[in-house]
Amino acid sequence: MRNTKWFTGLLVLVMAVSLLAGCGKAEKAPDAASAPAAAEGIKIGVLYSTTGPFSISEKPMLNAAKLAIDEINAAGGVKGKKLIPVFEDYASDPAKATEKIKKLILQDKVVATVGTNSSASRLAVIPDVERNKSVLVYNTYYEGEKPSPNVIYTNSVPSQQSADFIPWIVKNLGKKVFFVGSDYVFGVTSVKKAKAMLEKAGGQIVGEEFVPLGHTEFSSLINKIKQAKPDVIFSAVAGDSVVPFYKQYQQYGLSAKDMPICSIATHEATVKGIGAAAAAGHYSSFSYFQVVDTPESKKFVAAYNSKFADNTTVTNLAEGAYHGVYLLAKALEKAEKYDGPTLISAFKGLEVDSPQGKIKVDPTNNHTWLQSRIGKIKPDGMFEIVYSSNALVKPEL
Amino acid sequence: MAFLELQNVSVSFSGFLAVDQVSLTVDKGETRVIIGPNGAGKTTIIDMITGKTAPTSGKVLLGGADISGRNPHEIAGKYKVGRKFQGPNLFDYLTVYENIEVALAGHSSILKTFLYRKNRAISDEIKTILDQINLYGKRDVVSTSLSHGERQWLEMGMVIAQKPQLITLDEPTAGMTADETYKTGEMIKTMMKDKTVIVVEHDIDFVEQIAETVSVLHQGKVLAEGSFAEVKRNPKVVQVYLKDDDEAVA
Amino acid sequence: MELLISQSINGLSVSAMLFITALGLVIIFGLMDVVNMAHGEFIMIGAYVTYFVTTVFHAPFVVSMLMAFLATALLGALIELTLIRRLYGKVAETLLATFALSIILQQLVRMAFGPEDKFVGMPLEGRFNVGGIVIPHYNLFLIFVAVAILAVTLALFYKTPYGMQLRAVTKNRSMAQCLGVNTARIDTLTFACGSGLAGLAGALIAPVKSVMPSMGSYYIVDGFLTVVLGGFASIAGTAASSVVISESVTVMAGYMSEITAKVLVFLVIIVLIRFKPEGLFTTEKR
Amino acid sequence: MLKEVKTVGWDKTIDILLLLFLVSFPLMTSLFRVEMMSKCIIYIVFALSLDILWGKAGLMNLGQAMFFGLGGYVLALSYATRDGVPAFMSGFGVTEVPWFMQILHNTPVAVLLGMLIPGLVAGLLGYFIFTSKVKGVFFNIITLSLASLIELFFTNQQKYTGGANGISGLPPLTIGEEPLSVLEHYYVMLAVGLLVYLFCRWLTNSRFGMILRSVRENESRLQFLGFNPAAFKLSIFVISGMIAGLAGMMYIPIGSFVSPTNIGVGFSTAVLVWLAVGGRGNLTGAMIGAFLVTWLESLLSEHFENVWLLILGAAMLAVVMFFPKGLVGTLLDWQYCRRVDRQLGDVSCDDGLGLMDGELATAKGKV
Repeated sequence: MRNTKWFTGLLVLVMAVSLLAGCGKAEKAPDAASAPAAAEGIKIGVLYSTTGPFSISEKPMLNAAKLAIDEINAAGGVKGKKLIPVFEDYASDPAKATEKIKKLILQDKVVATVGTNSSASRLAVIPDVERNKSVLVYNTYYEGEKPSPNVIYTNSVPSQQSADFIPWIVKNLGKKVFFVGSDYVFGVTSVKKAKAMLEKAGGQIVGEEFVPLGHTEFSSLINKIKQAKPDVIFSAVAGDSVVPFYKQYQQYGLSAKDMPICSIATHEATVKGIGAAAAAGHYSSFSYFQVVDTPESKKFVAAYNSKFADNTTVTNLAEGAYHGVYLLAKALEKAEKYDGPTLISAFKGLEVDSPQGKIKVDPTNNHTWLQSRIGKIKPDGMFEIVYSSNALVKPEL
Repeated sequence: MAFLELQNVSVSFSGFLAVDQVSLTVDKGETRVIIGPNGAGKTTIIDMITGKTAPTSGKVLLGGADISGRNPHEIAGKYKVGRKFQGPNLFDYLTVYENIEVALAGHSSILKTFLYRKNRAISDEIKTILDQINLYGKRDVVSTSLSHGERQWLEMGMVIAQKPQLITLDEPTAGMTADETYKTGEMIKTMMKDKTVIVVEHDIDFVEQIAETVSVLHQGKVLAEGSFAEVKRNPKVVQVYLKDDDEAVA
Repeated sequence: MELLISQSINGLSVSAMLFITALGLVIIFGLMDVVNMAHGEFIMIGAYVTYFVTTVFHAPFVVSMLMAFLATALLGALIELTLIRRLYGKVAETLLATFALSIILQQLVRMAFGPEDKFVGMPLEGRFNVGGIVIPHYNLFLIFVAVAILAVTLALFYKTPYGMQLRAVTKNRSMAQCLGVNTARIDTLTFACGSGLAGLAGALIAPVKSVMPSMGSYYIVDGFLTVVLGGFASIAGTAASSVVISESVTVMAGYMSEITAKVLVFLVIIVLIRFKPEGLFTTEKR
Repeated sequence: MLKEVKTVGWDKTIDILLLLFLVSFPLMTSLFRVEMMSKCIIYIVFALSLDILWGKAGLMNLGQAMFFGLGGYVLALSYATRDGVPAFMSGFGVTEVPWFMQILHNTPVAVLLGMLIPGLVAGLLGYFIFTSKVKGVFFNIITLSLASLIELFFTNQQKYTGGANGISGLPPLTIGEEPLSVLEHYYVMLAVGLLVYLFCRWLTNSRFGMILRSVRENESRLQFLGFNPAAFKLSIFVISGMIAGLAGMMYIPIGSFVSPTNIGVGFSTAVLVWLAVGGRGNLTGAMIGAFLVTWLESLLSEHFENVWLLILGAAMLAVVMFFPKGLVGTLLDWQYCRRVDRQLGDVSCDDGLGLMDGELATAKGKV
């Protein structure tokens, strides 16, 4: 009986406090909102998951964005004002991402948001970005479909990843190509576009298979590949499936020497998980690899590794977030007002020197002209760049 | 006239013959007590009558209808057989009042539970039952806070609320004090005066208090049948009880 | 035809893996009525132990199997003693507590070791090639280990005093207590054993699957499917249902989407349960 | 109602306070928080749908989100396919909106189906489970597996569901041509929520509700009183599924988005957590739980990077361990015990009493 009373007292207290916390927070909100937006700084939203499964790609992106923001602020900020990042974690749940983007735009009054990684979360937040005439800077390679006028896409679309890759494959590795992809928009669209390019390049499609997202059992797929006897596998397998795919590819006796995998989604971090032995000899195509030999790249990798000791790896995605923030800073520098349409138009034609080299935003389609590189995985787990476009590749949707 | 009739029923559980070719006839309005040592098959017979167990062979007839193997809810609802379990079997976190209210006859289909409105007649009925089982004062207490004896009474009240034509009571006095046992006997006599009642019991004094006819079961078979006085004198019965179960006579 | 044959052979090693990942779940669920939502996280921790033992400390794989078992068994015992112990008999509460635990464990590992995949090498490289059908040695090893685990657990449950006490406790807890069985110790041991098996499963799948904080979520659902088909507390039933599920899904997946195959298998299970509620392969009743 | 039945309990007071709070909430905060609260109201409806099932009838459905998701997808597809083939379909070679989606173009039909389809799924599943001898924990495992499979299935059938990306950019509610404002949306949701609440209160206070509680407490005993427990379980499962479907549809204009995360295990577990925290079996606990947890989650994740999830996990663990009946449940139990103690000195009312989540005080505080 005494116990119960004690508990109840505590309980009432807890409830009261939480309710007050809720209301208090809520009541405070209008003040924050009505305060003149960013008197001493410019608020930008940074929306990445540090919890849940998406954090595998988004933690490095968050780190890179933080790094870029710190560098920009250390160099004096934008027009003398510091960038004030507002970090939000959407816990790998697209439904929560819609809530967080609203919070950033409506509550924190950010001028733009850098973030999201998977198509699911990007597509989830876009309607709110559009409705509120805000700006999203999206830094991941994606399928290049349904672009939004309120989004700046700073990483590659399939045409950029495959435009040079496919002809190179036909020329150097073989004509008969087996296509595999994760069964979602990115995988399916990338494969569709790559197939068209292959036919143009004179190659031959010997098979096509899609595996469910998150799939980890590849014995059936490998069986089908073997029966088709291709020269090369073109892979748009993404996410959690990448590591098991390569591991089992080797386990079932397929080797990079006879039948290399040419991927548009396998980067340095996944290679670590696959293990250099199983990964060596396969190819990937990205605009950026850690080994890219520019002063910006060296500085970026060194700064990243010294600043973040959280077992994350610099990849094309991290570089995308890094140059995405730089592009945003430049656009903020150029724009007179920070409303959505003005800011979006400030992006058009912008150029920055990024770790991957000089890149520029297309004046018409909100996408970015990027480098195109093909890397071969070395036995030490790093990439060796075997092809470089040496010119910017146009983003074609 | 036979109201309940068991015709050569047997029940076997994976080879073990719990009830063996038992035939039993109970007349309307009769109070029949079934006694017998542990494992004699008494509870299994109740199980069969109430539908918990289907007979492996043989038939159970109630008012001429064959009810063997029917669902418990059908037997309880359509054929109006009430059952009090061995050891109180109640709705634990419902109040005393609610336990009786749930049991009320005639409101057991889903549609009827929606149409049900509590009126004066119903609440009077519940009050009457609660008075009879001496629990009106505790009507708003959860059944778990009752004493063991009170819980047994509450279940008897539920059986009454069911308005059954046949009542089966499985050891209604188990675990009761002598005083409570006596009160229970009086309750059965008054509350179930005009009903057909089958009681399974161990307590010989209690049996004497309520019994009209007694059937003795032993190893799944009917050993003897008759008035309490007759059965008590039957040498076979005495032998069985002496041999198998000392505590039962005590 | 060749596809069919090689799919069925693949199905065997998939079955072995499913059996290994599901067994710990079945033991804890079937014997203790605890729906262990953190089972996947125990698998994950086993895989991380393997990563540290083999990749960081370069010890042999067999050592890592042992270490993974012991480490997760210890963790399981600890959790049983501090949390589960207070919640026996409350299905909802244990479920929620283990769910909370899974959140905590996953995020702790993520914060401590980073979100990215860890590498665990393949301990057995070679493979047999029989008429165009490739069978990796490691798959045979998996099948062998699965059979060994099956034999050992069966022996443990049916031939040892511990197993006898355990079965006594599951059948009638209070009676077992009266007869002097230390039920608390049996509970702890059983939970530890189930957790240890999860850890072992983690070690065994680490070389062929991802090793990362959220990896556990991929195994728990198939585990529960296996339980549904195989029945409570039935170790042999778990083995049989692992084979049935994996074989049918793998073979069908040669011809249709694996998920459609899985959904079909599950619907069949639901309909079957209507007629055989104790699970398909249970012969003895609890 | 009869004179002897005095329904007093703090739950009713809390309900009224909550309603007052929700009605006046937009006056004291920003539009963003109002929108968040709209979502919160939907979650409250969703929590109610599980409470009448789990709290009242004792059926712990580990896959409640499948009904929510089904409702959501029905309405989402209804909107998404109205102006021809949407991009997520045409991307996979679908050139014509299939007939079963064309039916949905009539909004009332869609809304009806958004409740009927979850109800039908619940009915079929319930038929197979409840009429068999499947017991207790098995029900949990089957629903859990089913929820995860449905999640996989919806992710897989991207031709019709948009796959992992779901269906986004769904329109807000409109009156004529004008879309409703955030505030108008809020009050529409509040009104629907209030209706659902009143329906649930009526349902659980009826004799049907009392029988459900009896099913929970002692299903086999109920059979011997002439009730068919399977029929009751089946009906409440269907009703619960339909309400969850309704909640799923309410979510569409607010979230403007539906994806497999709305239909799977994660969301199903979330609603269990709300009920566990608030206390199940009395509707108030479900509502307070949904409210508290969603707000706590948002506020914590705004303030603590990384560790917020740990804090949330630990808080959940603490509630389960120390307040197994949930916050409201513990409160109501205490209140009931105090009253019984005062009026009937001889009734012992300590922790050992083990009331079900303040159920008693809720249903009949009539001592």
